[in-house]
Amino acid sequence: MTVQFPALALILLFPLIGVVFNMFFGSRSGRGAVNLVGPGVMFAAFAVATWAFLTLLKLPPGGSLVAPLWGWIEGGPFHVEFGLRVDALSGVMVMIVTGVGSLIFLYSVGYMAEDEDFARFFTYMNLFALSMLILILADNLLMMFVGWEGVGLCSYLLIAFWYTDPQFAYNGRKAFVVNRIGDAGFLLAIFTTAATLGSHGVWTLNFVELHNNAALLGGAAATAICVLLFIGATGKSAQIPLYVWLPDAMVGPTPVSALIHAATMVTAGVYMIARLGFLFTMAPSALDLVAAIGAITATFAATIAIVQPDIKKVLAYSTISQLGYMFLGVGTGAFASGIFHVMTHAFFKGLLFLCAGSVMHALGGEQDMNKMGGLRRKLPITFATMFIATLAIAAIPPFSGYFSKDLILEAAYESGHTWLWLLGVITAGLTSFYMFRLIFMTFFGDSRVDSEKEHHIHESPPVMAIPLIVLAILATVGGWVNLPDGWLWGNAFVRFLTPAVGTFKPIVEANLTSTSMPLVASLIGIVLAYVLYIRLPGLPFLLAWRLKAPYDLLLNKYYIDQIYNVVVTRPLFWVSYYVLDRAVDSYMIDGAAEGAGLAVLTSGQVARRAETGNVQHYAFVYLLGALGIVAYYLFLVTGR
Amino acid sequence: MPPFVYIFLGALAIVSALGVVVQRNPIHSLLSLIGTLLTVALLFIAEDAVVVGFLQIIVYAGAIMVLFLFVIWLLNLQVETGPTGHLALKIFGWLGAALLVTELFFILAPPHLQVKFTHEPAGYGSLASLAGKLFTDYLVAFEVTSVLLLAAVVGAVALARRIPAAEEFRDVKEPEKIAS
Amino acid sequence: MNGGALTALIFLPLIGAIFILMQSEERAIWNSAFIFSLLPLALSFYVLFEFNPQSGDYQFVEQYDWIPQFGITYHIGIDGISLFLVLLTTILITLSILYSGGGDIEERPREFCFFMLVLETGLLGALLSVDLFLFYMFWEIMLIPMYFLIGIWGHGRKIYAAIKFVLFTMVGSLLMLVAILYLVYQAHVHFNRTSFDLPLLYQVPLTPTQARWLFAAFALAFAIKVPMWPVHTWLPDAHTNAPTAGSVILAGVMLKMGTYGFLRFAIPLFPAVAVEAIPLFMALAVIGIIYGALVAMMQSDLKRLVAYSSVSHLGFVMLGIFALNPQGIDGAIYQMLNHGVSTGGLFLLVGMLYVRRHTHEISEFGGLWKRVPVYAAIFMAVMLSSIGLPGLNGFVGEFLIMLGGFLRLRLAVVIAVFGVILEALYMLWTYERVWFGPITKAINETMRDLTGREIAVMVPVLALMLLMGLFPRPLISRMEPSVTAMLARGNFAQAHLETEHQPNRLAALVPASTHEPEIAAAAR
Amino acid sequence: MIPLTYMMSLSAIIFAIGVAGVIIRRNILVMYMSIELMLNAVNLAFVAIGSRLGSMDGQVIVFFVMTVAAAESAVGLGIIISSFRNRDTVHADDLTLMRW
Repeated sequence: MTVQFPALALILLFPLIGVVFNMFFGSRSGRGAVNLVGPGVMFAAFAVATWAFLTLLKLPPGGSLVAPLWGWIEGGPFHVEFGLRVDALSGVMVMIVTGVGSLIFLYSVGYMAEDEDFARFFTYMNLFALSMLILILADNLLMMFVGWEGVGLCSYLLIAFWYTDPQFAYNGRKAFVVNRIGDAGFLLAIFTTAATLGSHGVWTLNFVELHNNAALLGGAAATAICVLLFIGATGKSAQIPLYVWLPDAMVGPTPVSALIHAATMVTAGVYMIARLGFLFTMAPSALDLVAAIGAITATFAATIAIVQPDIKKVLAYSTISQLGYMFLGVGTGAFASGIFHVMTHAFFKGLLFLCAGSVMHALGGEQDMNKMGGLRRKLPITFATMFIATLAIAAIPPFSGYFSKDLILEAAYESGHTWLWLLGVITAGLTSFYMFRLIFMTFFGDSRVDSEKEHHIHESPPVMAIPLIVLAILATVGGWVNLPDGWLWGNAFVRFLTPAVGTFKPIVEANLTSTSMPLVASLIGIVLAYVLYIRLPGLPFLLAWRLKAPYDLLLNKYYIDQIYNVVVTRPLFWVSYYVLDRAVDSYMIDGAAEGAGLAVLTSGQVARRAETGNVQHYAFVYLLGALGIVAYYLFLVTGR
Repeated sequence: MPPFVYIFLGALAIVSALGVVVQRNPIHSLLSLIGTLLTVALLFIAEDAVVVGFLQIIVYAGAIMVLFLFVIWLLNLQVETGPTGHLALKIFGWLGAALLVTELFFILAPPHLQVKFTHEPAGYGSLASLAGKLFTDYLVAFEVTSVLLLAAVVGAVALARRIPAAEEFRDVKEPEKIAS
Repeated sequence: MNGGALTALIFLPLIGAIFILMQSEERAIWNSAFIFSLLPLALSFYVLFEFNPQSGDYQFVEQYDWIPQFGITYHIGIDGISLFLVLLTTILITLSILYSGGGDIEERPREFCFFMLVLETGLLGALLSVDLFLFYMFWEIMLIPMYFLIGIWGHGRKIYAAIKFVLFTMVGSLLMLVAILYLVYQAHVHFNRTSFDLPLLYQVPLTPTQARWLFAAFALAFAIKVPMWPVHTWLPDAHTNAPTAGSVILAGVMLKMGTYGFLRFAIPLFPAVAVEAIPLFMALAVIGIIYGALVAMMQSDLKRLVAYSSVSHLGFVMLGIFALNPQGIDGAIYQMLNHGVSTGGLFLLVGMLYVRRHTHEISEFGGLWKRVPVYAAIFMAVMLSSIGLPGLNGFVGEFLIMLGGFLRLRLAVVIAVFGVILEALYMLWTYERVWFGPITKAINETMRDLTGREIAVMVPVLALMLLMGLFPRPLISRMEPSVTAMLARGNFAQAHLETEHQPNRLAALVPASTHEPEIAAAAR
Repeated sequence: MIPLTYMMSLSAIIFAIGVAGVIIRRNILVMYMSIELMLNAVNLAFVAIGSRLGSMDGQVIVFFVMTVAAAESAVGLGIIISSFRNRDTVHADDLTLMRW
């Protein structure tokens, strides 16, 4: 059932107002106005989104709200319209984005209170919200791509927000370019879709119509499209092999890391796959690829996270790892579970970043965990909320992470991906280990804070603390919307999503091995962290020293950046400069052109010697000419 | 007129024409040229072109040649000494000329070019017939010629006049020669 | 009612140019030049509003005998293909003059304005001509003012650049002249009528060999102008050394003459050859895209960089044109407009840097954002349009082109997509080096932000970028009938269907239409 | 009357001698004289053919040739004089400024 709901446009309009206001009047109208407008428009959008979501809940399952806007691109029979659509899937996502977004915006007011470029910050943030909402609300693939690139741009702008540091600017560009590689895959997927459908006379990219015409996309086409789309997803959602930008993105302001690089943007890939779930189910091999990449990324990133000293880097790799879980979920066909994890992850990972930001705020920007410790008494709210988030991410029941992660691993196990399930279980252990390592290093033990910073330590102001508390509550109870049948509302969340994302088999019979193993792994991780960082604080250094080679490997992130640099970047530059610019352009092409000019010049130099200036020579040549003409005439006359 | 007169006049014309080219003294060349012109004038008269023939004698051999004479005198030209130009040019010049004659023979001499003889009308070559043509069919050309002559007179005067401004066109390589 | 509108459009600038020659006071020169560029602008908007969007034929047609002995007529008209290029020309000329009057051109303003307006006449004339002779005349007229603009008001090796520009163009256009004459001769043979009129020449029956040679001559002339790889090397030199306004017009409009020539002349005149030439031209276009981007990446001179990016962008346009389907050609025309707006804008912005610092070297800048935030923000916006960010104009064109190309020859687009990635790489890198980071040169500490006039120049550019990005349909719908008519005339639809009805071999991502036999052979 | 062939041959010979004179003599004045020779040779041909055709046109043209020759020699000699003043030579191979 489709209902016209023009108010959806308001969800986009509010952030747009924020962008325009902050861009043109922000720095002139002062901090107060910006602090009001920046988060204000997000709350307004959240209100409209809630309204829309409540309207959606009243509709029968499978219903959706639509708001067509205007015709966009056309070319021959091909045409694309701007149009908004909210169904169960995009409804959930829009709630996450506006809801968590509003809280993070609010937090930013406090976090950016000292920064003079606040207007620019909120311009970018509003622009990001706009792009993200376009991505989610789009009713067709191409409009989704608009948002898809838009969030990439905002990510770039915000990573390079403190642009005076060249490294930050570099990291921003890296993020954008790596994202663009993925986007290229996305684009090719769009072309393949359009071309395949077009060859059957169907020219559309609209999701609903794609769904209706999915039969035309069968076989190899579906596989190609799905693989290409997944390339796009690996870029945006930081999966192997395109994950390299996300850890570097942490140089942006912490609210940015929370909003963009944890809660919303990076989950766009998961959303996109869930959105096109009907297509992916037609391409099982592509789906297997998704699952495999997801599981491998999850483990891979988690191993790096266990040795990182930088608090935000740990969280960044943790995000990559959790995104891997999500892809494992959607890759095993449990689209709803993947989205469920997106939601809980938005709560607890957003919260973790905000807490990390709060810690850094208290310590004057310090990110190295070796220079923290014992902060739990000085930052009680931060500690409490962060601990809750940690329990959630470590999948300890009844916190939200447990239910979503469990659902994913369940699906992996049930669908027969035993090896991937095993990877997931190992990652669960690693996750709880590095998260509790983070907690222990930051909040427990003796303080290692620089002495002059020591007495500056202060709890964050209420404007920052309130979002922490709200998110902590969500991180606790967020998972309860999808408990096993018979508990509370049962599998409500998944059932709600199922019409939008396709098939779902509720887990009727809980398999004891499959459900208990991750929990066991998590508990082992916690115990290990406790032993290493509370009980025997010297042991980690000993281990690092004894296992130097693997330790360095992990610390340097498997040297992936360096490998990319040597294999891709350097040769590209070298070829561009020495081969193309110097050799081909300057020497070969220009050489040929200038050589031709030189040849003309030289022949002129030779030929002009004939011009002696002596009139008698000319007369003689003239005579020869006359003789020639007369001879020719003679030839004509005599015919011989 | 008997043919031998033609032959004699023709031979005379050729010899004096050769004289123009081979004499080393310009005055001698000029005299040979006048000789040629006079012989040609006689040939004109022999061909019933009486008026033109006399014009040739008066205007050409008389007036124009005097101009040449004046110039030779004005420039004080002497017998040319030393090399008389490039030897190769000389050889090839003569060869070319000989070739030209041969070719022209082939074109002009063969019988098919023999135009059909028409009897000359009465008064052919007379002043009246010439004037009749000039002032009817060729009136425009005639008038244009008068303009041409005028322009030539003006041009000749302008060129030959010794003007101070001409100094700036002098050859910078040989400034001392101009002073003389 | 419409009689004479196009004639007025073509010759108003010329009248203005002559009028300016009579001015002596500098202020008066700039003002009158601006006003005389506004008049054709207004007139072109009038044409836009009076334009019938349903028709694919020439509109506002005027035809008078000019040199009847040779069948040369003064035949002008406008259709969907040229409509927006005309608008682009009038807009960019106006902006260039507005900008140049603000301190960029200090010497010989009168001659500068004169040449600018003469250039406008040449450009508009070439766009509006329906008679091949008339077209060729205007085509050559364009060269002369540009030669002087580069040679007199340029920087650096300006004479070298000007001569290189003229010689490269002349080589092609003389061949084209020969081809035109041969074509007219063939028309005479077949129709017993000497005529340079394009609609007649479309129907000249040619043997395949004749058509191939003629196409080659036309294509070379236009390819040099585009410029396609490998005849592109005049462009970086011309751009680097040209004055800002010259670069804007050169990139914005003049390069489009090449692509426009393909659309108007080379392809419709010899449709069969064009179909044969698809693989070749797509290959060259793709090479141009990647090559231009890679070389642009390594440039140390801002203008050179933008010039190479033009090579890359024009590669996209060629890709779209030789897709020979509505998507590709719509996209190509759209991309021509985009490139005019974005690259024109970039050149204006780089010119503004030059006015401030008298250099184009990237290493001379750095950290400028701190000093000139408005400037930096506008530069960012224009740059994003240039790299094809969705929502701005660049994306619409690139998307349609690649879609069209994909329908025609998949492999080409698979490679061309890398151009999109590289585009982002070199543009952002440049942006980073110029605007981000700390201020490294003390002299940049005192740089002033954009003046009111400079903002006034950039605002139309920004507005166009946004409007064209979000509302492309009004534009495309006006192009579409003409494009359809052109495609129908060339009977490309047949070739189109052949590619389309391939079974799903998309996974293989091979150019199915061209490599069919080989694949079949390999299968055996 | 003598055959036309005779007159034509004569004309051709004189013309060729004039050509040779222009090419081999360095003296501009003599070159001019050779040009006059050529003109006369052509005049001769005109007159001869005209009289055989019974047409006065040949003589009219001769008349014009004479006037043109007069004009030409007047201007030409003026040029010779002024060039002699400037360069102190009447030799064609000394007047070679207009070369590469």
